[in-house]
Amino acid sequence: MTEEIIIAGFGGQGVLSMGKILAYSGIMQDQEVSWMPSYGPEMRGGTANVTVIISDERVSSPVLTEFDTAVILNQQSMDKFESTIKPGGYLLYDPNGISRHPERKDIKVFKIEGAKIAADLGNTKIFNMVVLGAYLKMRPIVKLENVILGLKKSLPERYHKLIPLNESAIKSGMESIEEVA
Amino acid sequence: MAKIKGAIVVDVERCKGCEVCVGACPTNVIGMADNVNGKGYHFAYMADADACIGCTNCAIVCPDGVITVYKKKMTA
Amino acid sequence: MLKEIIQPENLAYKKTELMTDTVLSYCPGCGHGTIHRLMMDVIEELDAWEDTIGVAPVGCSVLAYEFMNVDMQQAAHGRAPAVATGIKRCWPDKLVFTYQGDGDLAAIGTAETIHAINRGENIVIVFVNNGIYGMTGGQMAPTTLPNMKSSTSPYGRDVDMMGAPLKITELISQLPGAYYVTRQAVHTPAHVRKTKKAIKKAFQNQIDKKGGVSFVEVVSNCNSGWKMTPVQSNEWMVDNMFPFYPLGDIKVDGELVTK
Amino acid sequence: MGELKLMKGNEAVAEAAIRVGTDAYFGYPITPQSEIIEYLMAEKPHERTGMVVLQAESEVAAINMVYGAAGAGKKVMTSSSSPGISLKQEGISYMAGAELPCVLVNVVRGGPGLGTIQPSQADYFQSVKGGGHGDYKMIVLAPASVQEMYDFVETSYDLAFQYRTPVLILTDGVIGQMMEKVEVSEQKPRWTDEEIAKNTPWATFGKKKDRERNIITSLDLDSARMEQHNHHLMRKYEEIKEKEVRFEKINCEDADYLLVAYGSSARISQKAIDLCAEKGIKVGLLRPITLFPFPEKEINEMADKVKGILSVEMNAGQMVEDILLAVKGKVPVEHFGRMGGIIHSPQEVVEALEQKIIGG
Repeated sequence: MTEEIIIAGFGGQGVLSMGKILAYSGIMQDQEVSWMPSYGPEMRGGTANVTVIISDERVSSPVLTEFDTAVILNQQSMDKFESTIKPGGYLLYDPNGISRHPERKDIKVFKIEGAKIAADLGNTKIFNMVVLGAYLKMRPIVKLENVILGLKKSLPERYHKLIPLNESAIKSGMESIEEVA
Repeated sequence: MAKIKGAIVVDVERCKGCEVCVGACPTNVIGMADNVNGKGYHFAYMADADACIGCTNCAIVCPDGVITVYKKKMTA
Repeated sequence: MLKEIIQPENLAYKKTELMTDTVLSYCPGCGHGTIHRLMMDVIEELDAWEDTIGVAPVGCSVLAYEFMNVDMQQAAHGRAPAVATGIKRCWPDKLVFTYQGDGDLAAIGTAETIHAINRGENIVIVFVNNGIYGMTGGQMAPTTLPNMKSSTSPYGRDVDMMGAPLKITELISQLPGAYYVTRQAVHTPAHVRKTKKAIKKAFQNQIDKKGGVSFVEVVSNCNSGWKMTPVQSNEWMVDNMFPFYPLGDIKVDGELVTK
Repeated sequence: MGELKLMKGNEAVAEAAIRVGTDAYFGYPITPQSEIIEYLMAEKPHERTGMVVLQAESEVAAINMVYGAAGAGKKVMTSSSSPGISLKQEGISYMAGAELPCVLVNVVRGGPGLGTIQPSQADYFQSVKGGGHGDYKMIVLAPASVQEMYDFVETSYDLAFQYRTPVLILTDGVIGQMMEKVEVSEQKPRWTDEEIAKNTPWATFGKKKDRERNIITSLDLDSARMEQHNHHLMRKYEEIKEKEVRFEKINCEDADYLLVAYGSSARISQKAIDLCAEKGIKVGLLRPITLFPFPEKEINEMADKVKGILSVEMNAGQMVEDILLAVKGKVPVEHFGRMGGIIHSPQEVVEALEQKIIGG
């Protein structure tokens, strides 16, 4: 099994940390992983994206131009990455702020009202965990228990008290994902 | 009465003849030789040996450290 | 009679064994040799022979390691304070000194000088200021006096065009990391004795971990570069250099000296 | 098995530095490698092992601090990215001349000049052909994974002290910024004063009564002695070429074509050979791990077995010159690479192979 994922959105949406937690979850179930951000000036205020690869085998190129799955969280990223999904692949997006919805017919498209759910839960910072939950429902490549272990590894000790909150956000995401096409 | 008498030994071959020691000597002991050493320098020597009081002034201003100073209390 | 005086028991002065027997590469009458010897005298008196590491610069004293009989490292032009920082940070209980000229310390190495002092590295910097680049043949240095001739200011240093001489010692004395800053000379026996005291104080500060750089400037001649005899050059130094670079303590025990 | 962590390449270098017992790190921030000094500062290595970490006023000062500490017998390292490494070249040349061990890391970015902060492999020439002034080389290791970023720190120290030479870890923003699984080793103690005296009897840590003073210098005004010193250095580099070549071969046994690539380019090329296999084209990958010494013998041998060789580098064609020297005209050799911070995709590598070698 190899899953090549692009996660793309605005800086500040927690794109990079969502990718990191996913990668750590892969390590927790003894898989090979890579996490490759786009870096530089575009990280500040503009778009942020990260390529995460989880595989049973040694990961070759950490840099990819086509993906099994895209998680898209703003319009610029939709424009940039919709076309990079392999036929038969998956697209998950948050419709909040999206003016042009996905048009591809050869992929499976899901949506998650991540921003809205996070706001309803009273904490916009857990937006990315809601999206992660939706992703895990759509692509159950890592087990929830390993995601929680991954969270523990990637969060500094002083934030461990927030793990239950993150876990409930992930579960909300899992419950709220909708298949579009 | 006891009198301090001094003497200097110049490492002739290492002396560069800069003459800084000449002016540093309070009793005008030092002169520059008419001869030259192996490097072609007119080296310093005790022109007036009797006058030396062993004060070490010449040695401490010598940039090349070529002067060794001795001093003895003489009982005349 | 001389034979009677010249006996080992009557020895009054002999150069320290911490100076090697290698013939100094400096011009006749150059102050470098005297300053080298004073530093080695001090290290001997402090019984610090086994714990001292020196850093030699680029310039006339590039070969200082041939003459000073202690462990020594040669540094790239201007970088001695950085090299000394590397050594001292790794060996905080050893004595580390740099020996630098004005071209090295006050031109190409200004940044390293200022930042090592600003960090308060616990090292000794001995700075020999003769107002000229000696080794490369008498070019203008940052410390060259106004109207002073050099091979690159053949009509005299034009301050409007070439800038004023840099009083780096006064400048660095303003930094909190400078613990002891003094300016001395070695052209007369009395000045040699004072300079030795200053160098000894500088090393003692380092031994006592006073927390800061001890910086000893020695205004010296460059008779070849100035195109004078050694004796004339010392007189010229007194008449011309000292008015611009006055001798004396500038900062003692971390406090600026008020005159 | 050691503890598993998810780390960036830059963080792995820094953690490895602490764990292998580095005495001092001197650096100056520059993208894309500032995480190295940031990580070190955050980890308080002076509390963990007594390691010194100091942010210098410039790259020039940093490399000279390294020079000082290395001359004094300590395990010391620095890191930078391309423009900063250019500034450090004078100091590196001094260290090669004075035969001092140290570990350098260059997380390469695109140039020339200020260039870009995006990844590149355009510092190959600077790394393997000397870099600074004078006749010298340094050992160059090119990690292709975060694990190798970690492991090569210790390897570099071993080589640096064995041969008394600077060793460079040559990497780029892809490996520096990406996160992968890393197995970290147990903490090793720093050398004691006695071990330093034993391991580096040439170093300046204070002249003992029973030995001559130690002098660290690259200067010798006597040309005959200086030539002897150059001969001595050349013999050392010959020994390194004989004994220290490292490389990895992937799918080379029955390959018709060969890709040669190092570091991040090798990772991308590995994907490219998989894509070729799907198309029925048999392509192998030879990944030099040491760039100096270069695996010329192995590449020459591969040239007897394949129909053509493509050098894949993120530059205008630098390593390809060493491949051409190694192949000695036996088979066609071409270069493919993107520049200016653009990372080539596996698909582009496949297309280049088809156009320049297979169809060429």
